[in-house]
Amino acid sequence: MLQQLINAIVFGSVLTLFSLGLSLAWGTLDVLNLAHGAVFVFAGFITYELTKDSTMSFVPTLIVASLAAGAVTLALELVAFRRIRLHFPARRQAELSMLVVSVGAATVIGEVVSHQTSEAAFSPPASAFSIHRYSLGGSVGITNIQILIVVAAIIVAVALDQGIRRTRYGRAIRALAYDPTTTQLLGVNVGAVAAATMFLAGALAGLAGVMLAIYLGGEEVATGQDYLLTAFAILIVGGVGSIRGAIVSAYLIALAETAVVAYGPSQWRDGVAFLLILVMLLVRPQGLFARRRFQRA
Amino acid sequence: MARWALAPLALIAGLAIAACGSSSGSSESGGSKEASSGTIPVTFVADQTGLVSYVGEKVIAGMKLAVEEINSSGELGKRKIVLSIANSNSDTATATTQMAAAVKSNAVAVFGPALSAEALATAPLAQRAKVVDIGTLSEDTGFLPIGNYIYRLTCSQLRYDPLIVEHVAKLGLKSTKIVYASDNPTLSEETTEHMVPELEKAGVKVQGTVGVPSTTTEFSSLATKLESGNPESIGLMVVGAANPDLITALRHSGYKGVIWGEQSATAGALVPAGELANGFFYAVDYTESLPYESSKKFTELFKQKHPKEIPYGYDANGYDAMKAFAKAVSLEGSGPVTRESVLKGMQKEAASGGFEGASGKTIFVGPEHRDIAVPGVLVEWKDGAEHIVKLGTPGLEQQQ
Amino acid sequence: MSGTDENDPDTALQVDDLTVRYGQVTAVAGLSLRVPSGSVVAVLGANGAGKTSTMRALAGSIRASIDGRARLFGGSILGLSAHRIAARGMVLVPEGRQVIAPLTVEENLLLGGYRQRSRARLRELMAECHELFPILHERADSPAGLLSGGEQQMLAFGRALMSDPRLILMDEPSMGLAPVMVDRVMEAVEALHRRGASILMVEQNAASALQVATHAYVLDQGRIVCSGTATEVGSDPVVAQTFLGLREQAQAGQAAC
Amino acid sequence: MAIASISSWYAGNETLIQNILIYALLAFSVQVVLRAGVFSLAGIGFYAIGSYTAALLLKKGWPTVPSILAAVLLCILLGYLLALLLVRLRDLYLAMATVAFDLMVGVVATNWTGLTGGPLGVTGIPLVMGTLPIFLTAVGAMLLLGLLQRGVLGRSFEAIREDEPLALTLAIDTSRYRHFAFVISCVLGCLAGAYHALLFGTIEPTDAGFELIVLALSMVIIGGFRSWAGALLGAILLTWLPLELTSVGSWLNLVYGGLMIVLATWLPGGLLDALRALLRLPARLRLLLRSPSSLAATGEERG
Repeated sequence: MLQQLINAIVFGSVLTLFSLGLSLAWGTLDVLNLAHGAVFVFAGFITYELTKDSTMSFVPTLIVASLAAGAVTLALELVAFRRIRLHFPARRQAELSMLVVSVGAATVIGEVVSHQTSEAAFSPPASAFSIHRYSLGGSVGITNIQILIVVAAIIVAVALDQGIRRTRYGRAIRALAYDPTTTQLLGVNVGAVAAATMFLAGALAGLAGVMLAIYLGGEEVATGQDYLLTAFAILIVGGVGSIRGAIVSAYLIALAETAVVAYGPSQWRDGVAFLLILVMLLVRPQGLFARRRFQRA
Repeated sequence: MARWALAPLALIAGLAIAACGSSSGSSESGGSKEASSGTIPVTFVADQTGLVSYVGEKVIAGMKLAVEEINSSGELGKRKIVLSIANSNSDTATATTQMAAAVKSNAVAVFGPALSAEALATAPLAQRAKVVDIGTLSEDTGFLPIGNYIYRLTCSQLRYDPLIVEHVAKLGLKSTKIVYASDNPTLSEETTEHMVPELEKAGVKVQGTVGVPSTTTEFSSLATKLESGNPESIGLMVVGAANPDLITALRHSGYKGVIWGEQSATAGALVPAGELANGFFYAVDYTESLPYESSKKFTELFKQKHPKEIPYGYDANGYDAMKAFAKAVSLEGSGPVTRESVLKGMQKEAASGGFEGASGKTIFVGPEHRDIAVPGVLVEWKDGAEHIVKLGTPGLEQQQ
Repeated sequence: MSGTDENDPDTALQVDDLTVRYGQVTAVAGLSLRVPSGSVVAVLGANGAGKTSTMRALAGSIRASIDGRARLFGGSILGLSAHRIAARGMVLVPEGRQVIAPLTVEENLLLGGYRQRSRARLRELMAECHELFPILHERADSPAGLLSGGEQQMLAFGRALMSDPRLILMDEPSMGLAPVMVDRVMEAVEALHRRGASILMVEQNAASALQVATHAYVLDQGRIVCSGTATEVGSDPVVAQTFLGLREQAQAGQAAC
Repeated sequence: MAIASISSWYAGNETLIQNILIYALLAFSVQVVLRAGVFSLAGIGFYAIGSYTAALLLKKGWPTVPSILAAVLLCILLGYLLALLLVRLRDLYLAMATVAFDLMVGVVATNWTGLTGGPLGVTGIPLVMGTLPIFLTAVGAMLLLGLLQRGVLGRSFEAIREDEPLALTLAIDTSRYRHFAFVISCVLGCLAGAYHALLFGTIEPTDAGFELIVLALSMVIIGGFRSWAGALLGAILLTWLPLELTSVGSWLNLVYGGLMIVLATWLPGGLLDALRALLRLPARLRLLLRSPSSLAATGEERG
């Protein structure tokens, strides 16, 4: 029981790391980035490439791979999303186009990775990060990578939440989400803020990807898609664009899935996320944690 | 005039025009195709991309290796096999389209795709066109009954259950739990219908089976669940990255018992788990160190062609499927090769006791002798390579 | 280009021959106007006269084809993106106020001071804002969307002030407000003026606008039909009839078209 | 002679044509809602429901036509119920909800072993379907979609997509139109699934998964979502391309992915728009020769 609780917290942390970037992009820029999962796997792939032959140590690898993931997402923003935002004034058309671009990008990134890895699962060698398990009495225990994931998730979640709430850039992001035109009139370079946001979103996916690459036995291209679908449930339950909502619902969903796997019919695990999406959208479409909604002018 | 009504009509007209245009190039369709001047055209509808592309690419490599060997050895006289690859994209509709194009072409035989849905949907097309279809990985029980032109060369887990059960019992393991991919047709049926009763019969207590969707990657909660009750062994009937992921999760959560699995752990799937996967055993068609002469020959050929890679079962399957075909052709003499002659050749080959392939002595089993069976081998994974534990014998499983 | 080359220190904004077209529709046709430094210039005109298009074109916040020239303190601004124009010291208080509703009043103000890198300066400006518009201090922590229309207009002014502008453009500041609030808004405009900013304001409510303006232009169908000091324009009989005294009728006439 | 060559060409390409027609129906099911501004991908879930219903009834001994009709009726009912539930949702939220619905159908199909055969799916379905009924259905769907694109109904859809509040003020009962488009989409998806199952004799839960959602969306976007002709073009291309792109081999999906990025960014009207522009080119050139300035007028970008 205690062990399962630990498992759920670790899994929730993984989901938090993964879904925050997605929430950021959707909440502020209306980009439902289906390439987020592919970018996440891409970071794992970079980790694998950096560590498999050389002896690059963990921290530089983490930084390089996260930056690479951020760069890929930034490239997507600069090549496609920005153009779409400027040229398709109808918001609905822009959203659809950006969604489609991200589907295409997911395919492209996935194909490149699977070619480079000969379609097989990949993982950094054990030497990249040696995993130890600490016993907490009885059969209960936790490994160092699990601790690292939980700590990283807490740091990232708090930093992002506070950053969005309290900093100049955070205010610009929130204003941009509500009304880009006025935001720009106030002297905010919305193109730069959007680019920075997408870079951050990608880098967060990258951070999650590196940690997971080490934590899991092996990643493959499909791994990203699985997390993506769960992350959608997290955004819907938490309320799109709400950082706190995303964090809380990541742990809730982790708890729910862990409970189903541990004590219920585990083959229905995938159903948990999909069912939550449906139920939430029907009962409370704005999500659990959405604050007062203001009609956009 | 409503212009919108014209559009569908224009489409029909367009189809008709296209029909006239493209018909000139294609050859006559019908059951008795004949290859022109010494070439033997065959088509492999392969999963080059998509879900099982990791399998498809390897089968293709093995098949190409066999074609090169057969064409250069003069095994078929002056006649040369010409292999076309058609990508099924691991998708039923694309697979059927490709298969339809293949049976329409002058191919004298076709090789079918791996996913069971693809295999089941494409086989009737081959059967109707009366062209021999050698399925490469399809384990579905409904596959062979589709018709007398349908063959398969498949590393079937069913065939290897006895090897694994016997080894689990031999190691003195008293109990086991099995986790299986609940959305994989073959593995879920395999686990509940065959593995569990056979293990029980061999005196191994099956403490439980757990199904998980094959999309799962984070297994810590499942590992905790599996460990409870301290089973002496845990069996993994899962595909792809789930193998190394489960091994990693189990070992990191402190499980010390034996972990065994099935053939999808081959082809380097365990590499990501590193040394945590040491001691993991499973059964396959082929492994690099098989002692048979024909296996050594394949291994050598493969190494020459791909010096940096390790040959695995999927490569061997592709090679063997092509070898089976070539043997059938050679048994029908040196005349022109037709679809009919390929079928006759296959039947003769089945009656004459099969052939020697990458996996060793290979025979035709099943009620109509259309199930091509290799001896198989039980291997243990250790330090990044498969090591032979026990050699199998062809046709080990119960006759279907 | 370091921008504001002060070739004519008396002119805050010089617009020549501004034309704005949306596809085939010309919204502004060859408009020229001048905002002298330290003045309040009112552009008057009925609905559809091209006022908002002019403002948005000057602020760089429009997707349309724009021709002509506009020089802000001597530096050309047409064609620059909105945030660059804002960086040069000109800020637009947009039509309908456009406060960022989910952000608090204080956050809206801070957003107005987005380009102020110095925290000390930001605090000074904030204090100034609170002094000019005490309501913004009282309601600092409530979401801007919950303010009344008049309060939102104060917030929009305060937000503009936070950027420490040299020129403020105002697009219909009195629109949709109760008459008593209109007076308050005009007082606020005067207060901003006294503080030292030049102001270019477009208004339908000509009577109120002329009370605070120093100069005025009258715009009709995208063209300037009359210009001069506020007193001159206010006393022009044609203007008085068409745009001031008989404004309601003019509107009614247009609606009937 | 022409007839003989058509029939021989047809005989050789029957499977290709069948697949194109089935995918066209699926693409229509996505296009019809997208065009009305309803971002629903529920058609793929109904593809699964339709294929299972028709296949299971047929295996129970029902005749062909009643099996398909029953599947359609079930889909109309379920589609209407789903529309009632989901009609409040807009845009990405609706897309998300319908994707969740599709995947949920897959999860249920995998795990409700007693009814659906579980992961093994349904095999050995009698092969009772021919090309003609599918062809006629597809043509019927094109006529229907053509009708929906014209006249009052078409303009209403357009209005709902472009500006729903405005459409409301024009006294267009937007929710009724949204419902209508949604149910049509479900039925088209259902028919595609049912035909597929009966044509190829096998259905597995994975047949209507995330990949099919992406494929259907790709067809509509690559072809062009504003018209059924675009969806058809997409279906033809994506079914036929793998046959032609054998040299691309394992890079096939990379080509698709790249194409989607390029089209969605630079050509939101899809290849159909490009094709139309190409067809207009001679006329425009003539215009250019006569009066160069008049071209600018037609060159305005559409909003």
